[in-house]
Amino acid sequence: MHIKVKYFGQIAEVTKKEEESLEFSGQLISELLETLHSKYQILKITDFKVAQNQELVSFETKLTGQDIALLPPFAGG
Amino acid sequence: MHIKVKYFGQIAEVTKKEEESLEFSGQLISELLETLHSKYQILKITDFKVAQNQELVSFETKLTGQDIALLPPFAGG
Amino acid sequence: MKDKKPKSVFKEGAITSDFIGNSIYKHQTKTSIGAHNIFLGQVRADVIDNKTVTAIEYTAYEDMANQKFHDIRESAFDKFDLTCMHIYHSLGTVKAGEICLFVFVSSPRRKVVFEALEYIVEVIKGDVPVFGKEIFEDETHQWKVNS
Amino acid sequence: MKDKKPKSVFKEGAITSDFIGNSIYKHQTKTSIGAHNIFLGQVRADVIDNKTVTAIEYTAYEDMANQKFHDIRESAFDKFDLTCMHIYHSLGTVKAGEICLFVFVSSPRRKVVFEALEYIVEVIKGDVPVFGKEIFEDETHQWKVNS
Repeated sequence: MHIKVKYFGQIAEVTKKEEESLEFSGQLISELLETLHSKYQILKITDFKVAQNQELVSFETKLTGQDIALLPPFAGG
Repeated sequence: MHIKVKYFGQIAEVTKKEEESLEFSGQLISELLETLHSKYQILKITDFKVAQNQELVSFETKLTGQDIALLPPFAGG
Repeated sequence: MKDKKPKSVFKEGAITSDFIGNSIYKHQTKTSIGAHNIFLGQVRADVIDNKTVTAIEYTAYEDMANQKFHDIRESAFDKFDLTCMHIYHSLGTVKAGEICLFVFVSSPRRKVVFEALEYIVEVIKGDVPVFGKEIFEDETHQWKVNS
Repeated sequence: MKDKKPKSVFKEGAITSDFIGNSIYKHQTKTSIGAHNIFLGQVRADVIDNKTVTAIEYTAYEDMANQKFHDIRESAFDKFDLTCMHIYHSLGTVKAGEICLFVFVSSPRRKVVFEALEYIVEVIKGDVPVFGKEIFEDETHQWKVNS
Protein backbone atom coordinates (compact mmCIF):
# COMPACT_ATOMS: atom_id res chain seq x y z
CA MET A 1 0.00 0.00 0.00
CA HIS A 2 1.16 3.45 -0.88
CA ILE A 3 0.88 5.82 2.09
CA LYS A 4 1.55 9.49 2.52
CA VAL A 5 2.71 10.43 6.01
CA LYS A 6 2.65 14.05 7.16
CA TYR A 7 4.67 15.45 10.03
CA PHE A 8 3.88 18.62 11.98
CA GLY A 9 5.51 20.86 14.55
CA GLN A 10 8.04 19.14 16.72
CA ILE A 11 7.59 15.89 14.80
CA ALA A 12 8.58 17.54 11.52
CA GLU A 13 11.56 18.93 13.38
CA VAL A 14 12.83 15.47 14.34
CA THR A 15 11.99 13.77 11.03
CA LYS A 16 13.45 16.78 9.22
CA LYS A 17 10.66 16.64 6.67
CA GLU A 18 7.02 17.65 6.38
CA GLU A 19 5.82 14.59 4.52
CA GLU A 20 7.00 11.46 2.83
CA SER A 21 5.56 8.58 0.82
CA LEU A 22 5.99 5.01 1.97
CA GLU A 23 5.26 1.56 0.61
CA PHE A 24 3.75 -0.40 3.49
CA SER A 25 2.24 -3.88 3.77
CA GLY A 26 0.95 -3.94 7.39
CA GLN A 27 -2.64 -3.75 8.66
CA LEU A 28 -2.64 -1.43 11.65
CA ILE A 29 -1.58 2.10 12.50
CA SER A 30 0.65 0.58 15.21
CA GLU A 31 2.51 -1.43 12.61
CA LEU A 32 3.12 1.66 10.54
CA LEU A 33 4.43 3.37 13.67
CA GLU A 34 6.90 0.51 14.23
CA THR A 35 8.28 1.15 10.78
CA LEU A 36 8.56 4.85 11.54
CA HIS A 37 10.15 4.18 14.92
CA SER A 38 12.93 2.24 13.30
CA LYS A 39 13.46 5.06 10.86
CA TYR A 40 13.24 7.88 13.44
CA GLN A 41 14.17 6.43 16.82
CA ILE A 42 13.33 9.56 18.75
CA LEU A 43 9.65 9.08 17.86
CA LYS A 44 9.56 6.27 20.45
CA ILE A 45 9.87 8.80 23.22
CA THR A 46 7.94 11.62 21.56
CA ASP A 47 4.33 12.45 22.40
CA PHE A 48 2.04 12.53 19.36
CA LYS A 49 -1.38 11.53 18.08
CA VAL A 50 -2.20 10.01 14.74
CA ALA A 51 -4.82 11.29 12.30
CA GLN A 52 -6.05 9.08 9.48
CA ASN A 53 -7.84 10.97 6.74
CA GLN A 54 -7.99 13.98 9.07
CA GLU A 55 -9.60 12.17 12.01
CA LEU A 56 -7.74 11.23 15.16
CA VAL A 57 -7.49 7.44 15.53
CA SER A 58 -6.12 5.04 18.13
CA PHE A 59 -2.94 3.14 17.33
CA GLU A 60 -4.97 -0.10 17.12
CA THR A 61 -7.06 1.23 14.25
CA LYS A 62 -6.91 -0.53 10.94
CA LEU A 63 -4.95 1.39 8.36
CA THR A 64 -7.45 2.39 5.67
CA GLY A 65 -6.39 5.83 4.64
CA GLN A 66 -3.64 6.95 2.44
CA ASP A 67 -3.37 10.15 4.43
CA ILE A 68 -1.69 9.68 7.79
CA ALA A 69 -0.50 12.55 9.99
CA LEU A 70 1.65 12.53 13.13
CA LEU A 71 0.46 15.37 15.35
CA PRO A 72 2.38 16.65 18.37
CA PRO A 73 0.47 18.25 21.28
CA PHE A 74 -1.89 21.01 20.14
CA ALA A 75 -1.06 24.59 20.98
CA GLY A 76 -3.83 26.60 19.31
CA GLY A 77 -4.89 29.90 20.80
CA MET B 1 -34.98 66.64 60.17
CA HIS B 2 -34.06 68.06 56.80
CA ILE B 3 -33.95 65.40 54.12
CA LYS B 4 -33.04 65.47 50.46
CA VAL B 5 -34.96 62.90 48.37
CA LYS B 6 -33.74 62.00 44.88
CA TYR B 7 -35.88 60.41 42.18
CA PHE B 8 -34.61 58.44 39.20
CA GLY B 9 -35.93 56.97 35.98
CA GLN B 10 -39.60 56.11 36.05
CA ILE B 11 -39.92 57.48 39.59
CA ALA B 12 -38.71 60.92 38.49
CA GLU B 13 -41.24 60.66 35.68
CA VAL B 14 -44.17 60.23 38.09
CA THR B 15 -42.95 62.74 40.70
CA LYS B 16 -42.11 65.15 37.88
CA LYS B 17 -38.90 66.17 39.64
CA GLU B 18 -35.40 64.80 40.19
CA GLU B 19 -35.06 65.80 43.81
CA GLU B 20 -36.72 67.73 46.57
CA SER B 21 -36.02 68.75 50.16
CA LEU B 22 -38.41 67.76 52.94
CA GLU B 23 -38.77 68.52 56.62
CA PHE B 24 -39.55 65.19 58.27
CA SER B 25 -39.94 64.13 61.91
CA GLY B 26 -40.36 60.30 61.62
CA GLN B 27 -37.89 57.56 62.51
CA LEU B 28 -38.03 54.98 59.72
CA ILE B 29 -37.66 54.85 55.96
CA SER B 30 -41.19 53.39 55.85
CA GLU B 31 -42.58 56.48 57.56
CA LEU B 32 -40.89 58.71 55.03
CA LEU B 33 -42.41 56.58 52.29
CA GLU B 34 -45.89 57.07 53.78
CA THR B 35 -45.38 60.80 53.50
CA LEU B 36 -44.28 60.40 49.89
CA HIS B 37 -47.18 58.05 49.11
CA SER B 38 -49.65 60.70 50.20
CA LYS B 39 -47.90 63.22 48.00
CA TYR B 40 -47.47 60.92 44.96
CA GLN B 41 -50.19 58.28 45.14
CA ILE B 42 -48.87 56.30 42.21
CA LEU B 43 -45.75 55.41 44.23
CA LYS B 44 -47.93 52.95 46.18
CA ILE B 45 -48.14 50.72 43.16
CA THR B 46 -44.69 51.44 41.75
CA ASP B 47 -41.74 49.10 42.17
CA PHE B 48 -38.68 50.76 43.66
CA LYS B 49 -35.86 50.33 46.14
CA VAL B 50 -34.55 52.88 48.59
CA ALA B 51 -30.94 53.95 48.98
CA GLN B 52 -29.80 55.81 52.08
CA ASN B 53 -26.44 57.52 51.71
CA GLN B 54 -25.93 55.49 48.51
CA GLU B 55 -26.55 52.09 50.07
CA LEU B 56 -29.71 50.05 49.49
CA VAL B 57 -31.71 49.70 52.70
CA SER B 58 -34.89 47.90 53.75
CA PHE B 59 -37.98 49.97 54.42
CA GLU B 60 -37.68 49.12 58.15
CA THR B 61 -34.30 50.78 58.41
CA LYS B 62 -33.90 53.75 60.72
CA LEU B 63 -33.65 56.99 58.85
CA THR B 64 -30.16 58.30 59.48
CA GLY B 65 -29.08 59.82 56.24
CA GLN B 66 -29.93 63.08 54.71
CA ASP B 67 -29.52 61.54 51.28
CA ILE B 68 -32.42 59.29 50.28
CA ALA B 69 -32.98 58.00 46.74
CA LEU B 70 -35.95 56.16 45.24
CA LEU B 71 -34.59 53.75 42.62
CA PRO B 72 -36.77 51.97 40.06
CA PRO B 73 -35.63 48.59 38.67
CA PHE B 74 -32.07 48.67 37.36
CA ALA B 75 -31.49 48.44 33.63
CA GLY B 76 -27.73 48.77 33.27
CA GLY B 77 -25.97 47.10 30.35
CA MET C 1 -3.09 48.33 37.06
CA LYS C 2 -4.66 46.94 40.23
CA ASP C 3 -4.19 50.07 42.28
CA LYS C 4 -5.77 52.45 39.80
CA LYS C 5 -9.46 53.27 39.76
CA PRO C 6 -11.02 53.49 36.31
CA LYS C 7 -10.84 57.12 35.30
CA SER C 8 -14.46 57.16 34.24
CA VAL C 9 -17.04 54.43 33.98
CA PHE C 10 -19.74 56.53 32.34
CA LYS C 11 -19.42 57.84 28.83
CA GLU C 12 -21.87 60.16 27.15
CA GLY C 13 -23.56 58.36 24.26
CA ALA C 14 -22.63 55.08 22.58
CA ILE C 15 -19.31 53.30 23.00
CA THR C 16 -17.70 53.12 19.56
CA SER C 17 -15.94 50.17 17.96
CA ASP C 18 -12.92 52.48 17.51
CA PHE C 19 -12.78 53.07 21.24
CA ILE C 20 -12.91 49.32 21.87
CA GLY C 21 -10.27 48.58 19.23
CA ASN C 22 -8.02 51.23 20.72
CA SER C 23 -8.49 49.83 24.20
CA ILE C 24 -7.42 46.40 22.93
CA TYR C 25 -4.42 47.99 21.21
CA LYS C 26 -3.25 49.59 24.46
CA HIS C 27 -3.02 46.17 26.09
CA GLN C 28 -0.47 44.85 23.62
CA THR C 29 2.37 46.30 25.67
CA LYS C 30 1.30 44.15 28.62
CA THR C 31 3.09 40.96 27.70
CA SER C 32 2.16 39.02 30.82
CA ILE C 33 -1.40 38.83 29.48
CA GLY C 34 -2.38 35.61 27.70
CA ALA C 35 -6.15 36.00 27.52
CA HIS C 36 -8.63 38.84 27.17
CA ASN C 37 -12.38 38.51 27.50
CA ILE C 38 -14.70 41.28 26.42
CA PHE C 39 -18.42 41.67 26.98
CA LEU C 40 -20.37 44.18 24.91
CA GLY C 41 -23.98 45.10 25.56
CA GLN C 42 -25.73 46.28 22.41
CA VAL C 43 -29.13 47.99 22.23
CA ARG C 44 -31.69 45.68 20.61
CA ALA C 45 -34.40 46.92 18.28
CA ASP C 46 -37.01 44.90 20.18
CA VAL C 47 -40.54 44.93 18.84
CA ILE C 48 -43.14 45.39 21.61
CA ASP C 49 -46.82 45.68 20.71
CA ASN C 50 -45.85 46.30 17.09
CA LYS C 51 -43.58 49.19 17.98
CA THR C 52 -39.83 49.03 17.48
CA VAL C 53 -37.28 50.26 20.01
CA THR C 54 -35.06 52.82 18.26
CA ALA C 55 -32.88 53.84 21.22
CA ILE C 56 -32.39 53.64 24.96
CA GLU C 57 -31.84 56.75 27.05
CA TYR C 58 -29.68 55.88 30.03
CA THR C 59 -29.61 57.76 33.31
CA ALA C 60 -27.95 56.79 36.57
CA TYR C 61 -27.60 57.68 40.21
CA GLU C 62 -24.06 58.52 39.27
CA ASP C 63 -22.40 58.86 42.67
CA MET C 64 -23.84 55.60 43.92
CA ALA C 65 -23.20 53.87 40.59
CA ASN C 66 -19.54 54.91 40.53
CA GLN C 67 -19.16 53.65 44.08
CA LYS C 68 -20.73 50.33 43.03
CA PHE C 69 -18.46 50.07 40.01
CA HIS C 70 -15.53 50.70 42.32
CA ASP C 71 -16.72 47.96 44.71
CA ILE C 72 -17.17 45.55 41.79
CA ARG C 73 -13.64 46.33 40.67
CA GLU C 74 -12.17 45.68 44.11
CA SER C 75 -14.10 42.48 44.57
CA ALA C 76 -13.17 41.19 41.09
CA PHE C 77 -9.47 41.77 41.77
CA ASP C 78 -9.85 40.00 45.12
CA LYS C 79 -11.59 37.00 43.64
CA PHE C 80 -9.71 36.56 40.37
CA ASP C 81 -6.08 36.77 39.23
CA LEU C 82 -6.67 39.63 36.81
CA THR C 83 -4.00 41.76 35.18
CA CYS C 84 -6.42 44.45 33.99
CA MET C 85 -10.09 45.30 34.18
CA HIS C 86 -12.03 48.09 32.53
CA ILE C 87 -15.71 48.97 32.56
CA TYR C 88 -17.46 51.62 30.49
CA HIS C 89 -21.19 52.32 30.51
CA SER C 90 -23.12 54.79 28.39
CA LEU C 91 -25.30 57.61 29.66
CA GLY C 92 -27.74 59.48 27.44
CA THR C 93 -29.03 58.19 24.13
CA VAL C 94 -27.73 54.98 22.59
CA LYS C 95 -29.39 53.91 19.34
CA ALA C 96 -30.38 50.36 18.43
CA GLY C 97 -27.27 48.53 17.22
CA GLU C 98 -24.96 50.73 19.26
CA ILE C 99 -22.95 49.57 22.27
CA CYS C 100 -23.88 50.71 25.79
CA LEU C 101 -21.67 48.50 27.97
CA PHE C 102 -18.04 47.47 27.51
CA VAL C 103 -16.40 45.21 30.09
CA PHE C 104 -12.82 44.12 29.44
CA VAL C 105 -10.81 41.71 31.62
CA SER C 106 -7.31 40.35 31.05
CA SER C 107 -5.24 37.71 32.78
CA PRO C 108 -2.26 35.48 32.13
CA ARG C 109 -4.66 32.49 31.80
CA ARG C 110 -7.95 31.92 30.07
CA LYS C 111 -9.99 30.13 32.77
CA VAL C 112 -9.79 33.21 34.96
CA VAL C 113 -11.15 35.65 32.40
CA PHE C 114 -14.28 33.59 31.70
CA GLU C 115 -15.21 33.39 35.37
CA ALA C 116 -14.34 37.00 36.09
CA LEU C 117 -16.20 38.49 33.13
CA GLU C 118 -19.46 36.67 33.83
CA TYR C 119 -19.25 37.60 37.52
CA ILE C 120 -18.66 41.27 36.73
CA VAL C 121 -21.43 41.55 34.13
CA GLU C 122 -23.98 39.85 36.40
CA VAL C 123 -23.15 42.17 39.30
CA ILE C 124 -23.34 45.24 37.05
CA LYS C 125 -26.77 44.15 35.82
CA GLY C 126 -28.03 43.49 39.35
CA ASP C 127 -26.41 46.09 41.59
CA VAL C 128 -25.68 49.28 39.72
CA PRO C 129 -28.37 52.01 39.70
CA VAL C 130 -28.61 52.65 35.98
CA PHE C 131 -31.99 53.26 34.36
CA GLY C 132 -33.03 52.83 30.76
CA LYS C 133 -35.89 54.40 28.86
CA GLU C 134 -36.67 52.47 25.69
CA ILE C 135 -37.73 54.93 23.01
CA PHE C 136 -40.04 53.69 20.25
CA GLU C 137 -40.16 54.96 16.70
CA ASP C 138 -43.36 56.94 17.49
CA GLU C 139 -41.56 58.68 20.39
CA THR C 140 -43.52 56.86 23.07
CA HIS C 141 -41.40 54.97 25.58
CA GLN C 142 -41.28 52.26 28.21
CA TRP C 143 -38.87 51.65 31.06
CA LYS C 144 -36.40 48.81 30.67
CA VAL C 145 -36.04 46.24 33.46
CA ASN C 146 -33.10 43.82 33.59
CA SER C 147 -34.07 40.17 33.59
CA MET D 1 -25.32 34.12 9.34
CA LYS D 2 -25.90 30.53 10.45
CA ASP D 3 -25.67 29.01 7.03
CA LYS D 4 -22.39 30.63 6.06
CA LYS D 5 -19.04 29.05 6.75
CA PRO D 6 -16.36 31.44 7.96
CA LYS D 7 -14.50 32.56 4.87
CA SER D 8 -11.15 31.97 6.48
CA VAL D 9 -10.21 30.93 9.98
CA PHE D 10 -6.46 31.27 9.51
CA LYS D 11 -4.80 34.61 9.03
CA GLU D 12 -1.13 35.14 8.28
CA GLY D 13 0.52 36.88 11.23
CA ALA D 14 -1.06 38.68 14.18
CA ILE D 15 -4.71 39.70 14.41
CA THR D 16 -4.77 43.48 14.75
CA SER D 17 -6.91 45.56 17.07
CA ASP D 18 -8.16 47.41 13.98
CA PHE D 19 -9.43 44.16 12.53
CA ILE D 20 -11.24 43.38 15.78
CA GLY D 21 -12.71 46.88 16.05
CA ASN D 22 -13.92 46.66 12.47
CA SER D 23 -15.49 43.28 13.10
CA ILE D 24 -17.41 44.76 16.06
CA TYR D 25 -18.46 47.70 13.89
CA LYS D 26 -19.94 45.39 11.26
CA HIS D 27 -22.28 43.88 13.84
CA GLN D 28 -23.98 47.17 14.62
CA THR D 29 -26.42 46.67 11.77
CA LYS D 30 -27.64 43.46 13.42
CA THR D 31 -30.15 44.95 15.80
CA SER D 32 -31.46 41.66 17.17
CA ILE D 33 -28.14 41.26 19.00
CA GLY D 34 -28.10 42.28 22.65
CA ALA D 35 -24.81 40.76 23.81
CA HIS D 36 -21.42 40.09 22.29
CA ASN D 37 -18.64 38.12 23.93
CA ILE D 38 -15.11 38.17 22.58
CA PHE D 39 -12.13 36.03 23.52
CA LEU D 40 -8.65 37.13 22.52
CA GLY D 41 -5.57 34.98 22.93
CA GLN D 42 -2.41 37.07 23.26
CA VAL D 43 1.17 35.79 23.10
CA ARG D 44 2.82 36.02 26.53
CA ALA D 45 6.48 36.96 27.01
CA ASP D 46 6.95 34.02 29.37
CA VAL D 47 10.34 33.65 31.02
CA ILE D 48 11.59 30.04 30.97
CA ASP D 49 15.05 29.23 32.34
CA ASN D 50 15.91 32.92 32.24
CA LYS D 51 15.02 33.26 28.58
CA THR D 52 12.11 35.37 27.41
CA VAL D 53 9.63 34.29 24.72
CA THR D 54 9.63 36.93 21.99
CA ALA D 55 7.20 35.30 19.55
CA ILE D 56 5.30 32.15 18.68
CA GLU D 57 5.45 30.66 15.20
CA TYR D 58 2.19 28.92 14.46
CA THR D 59 1.73 26.09 11.99
CA ALA D 60 -1.28 23.86 11.46
CA TYR D 61 -2.54 20.80 9.70
CA GLU D 62 -4.67 23.24 7.78
CA ASP D 63 -7.15 20.94 6.06
CA MET D 64 -7.93 19.04 9.24
CA ALA D 65 -7.98 22.25 11.31
CA ASN D 66 -10.43 23.97 8.98
CA GLN D 67 -12.66 20.91 9.15
CA LYS D 68 -12.49 21.00 12.96
CA PHE D 69 -13.31 24.72 13.00
CA HIS D 70 -16.27 23.98 10.78
CA ASP D 71 -17.43 21.20 13.13
CA ILE D 72 -17.04 23.51 16.14
CA ARG D 73 -19.12 26.11 14.36
CA GLU D 74 -21.91 23.65 13.57
CA SER D 75 -21.96 22.26 17.06
CA ALA D 76 -21.98 25.73 18.67
CA PHE D 77 -24.97 26.79 16.57
CA ASP D 78 -26.72 23.54 17.51
CA LYS D 79 -26.10 23.97 21.23
CA PHE D 80 -26.59 27.73 21.64
CA ASP D 81 -28.98 30.37 20.33
CA LEU D 82 -26.31 32.38 18.56
CA THR D 83 -26.89 35.12 16.00
CA CYS D 84 -23.29 35.24 14.82
CA MET D 85 -20.03 33.47 15.43
CA HIS D 86 -16.56 34.19 14.06
CA ILE D 87 -13.20 32.55 14.66
CA TYR D 88 -9.80 33.74 13.46
CA HIS D 89 -6.48 32.10 14.26
CA SER D 90 -3.01 33.24 13.29
CA LEU D 91 -0.45 31.27 11.32
CA GLY D 92 3.19 32.25 11.08
CA THR D 93 4.94 34.59 13.51
CA VAL D 94 3.02 36.40 16.25
CA LYS D 95 5.13 38.52 18.59
CA ALA D 96 4.69 38.75 22.36
CA GLY D 97 1.81 41.13 23.08
CA GLU D 98 0.13 40.43 19.75
CA ILE D 99 -3.13 38.58 19.31
CA CYS D 100 -3.22 35.07 17.83
CA LEU D 101 -6.84 33.99 18.45
CA PHE D 102 -10.07 35.98 18.08
CA VAL D 103 -13.39 34.30 18.88
CA PHE D 104 -16.53 36.43 18.63
CA VAL D 105 -20.06 35.28 19.51
CA SER D 106 -23.28 37.28 19.52
CA SER D 107 -26.80 36.55 20.69
CA PRO D 108 -29.95 38.37 21.70
CA ARG D 109 -29.22 37.46 25.36
CA ARG D 110 -26.13 37.51 27.52
CA LYS D 111 -26.31 34.12 29.26
CA VAL D 112 -25.93 32.38 25.94
CA VAL D 113 -22.77 34.17 24.89
CA PHE D 114 -20.90 33.31 28.08
CA GLU D 115 -21.63 29.60 27.75
CA ALA D 116 -20.99 29.51 24.02
CA LEU D 117 -17.70 31.38 24.08
CA GLU D 118 -16.15 29.24 26.79
CA TYR D 119 -17.30 26.08 25.03
CA ILE D 120 -15.83 27.19 21.71
CA VAL D 121 -12.48 28.28 23.14
CA GLU D 122 -12.04 25.05 25.10
CA VAL D 123 -12.77 22.94 22.03
CA ILE D 124 -10.40 24.99 19.89
CA LYS D 125 -7.63 24.52 22.46
CA GLY D 126 -8.26 20.79 22.72
CA ASP D 127 -9.25 19.60 19.27
CA VAL D 128 -7.68 21.74 16.55
CA PRO D 129 -4.29 20.67 15.17
CA VAL D 130 -2.38 23.92 15.56
CA PHE D 131 1.24 23.88 16.69
CA GLY D 132 3.25 26.65 18.31
CA LYS D 133 6.99 27.14 18.45
CA GLU D 134 7.96 29.56 21.21
CA ILE D 135 10.95 31.58 20.04
CA PHE D 136 13.30 32.97 22.68
CA GLU D 137 15.33 36.16 22.42
CA ASP D 138 18.50 34.13 21.71
CA GLU D 139 16.73 32.41 18.77
CA THR D 140 16.47 29.06 20.53
CA HIS D 141 12.95 27.66 20.81
CA GLN D 142 10.66 25.26 22.59
CA TRP D 143 7.34 23.76 21.53
CA LYS D 144 4.22 25.08 23.21
CA VAL D 145 1.72 22.64 24.72
CA ASN D 146 -1.81 23.71 25.72
CA SER D 147 -2.64 23.12 29.36
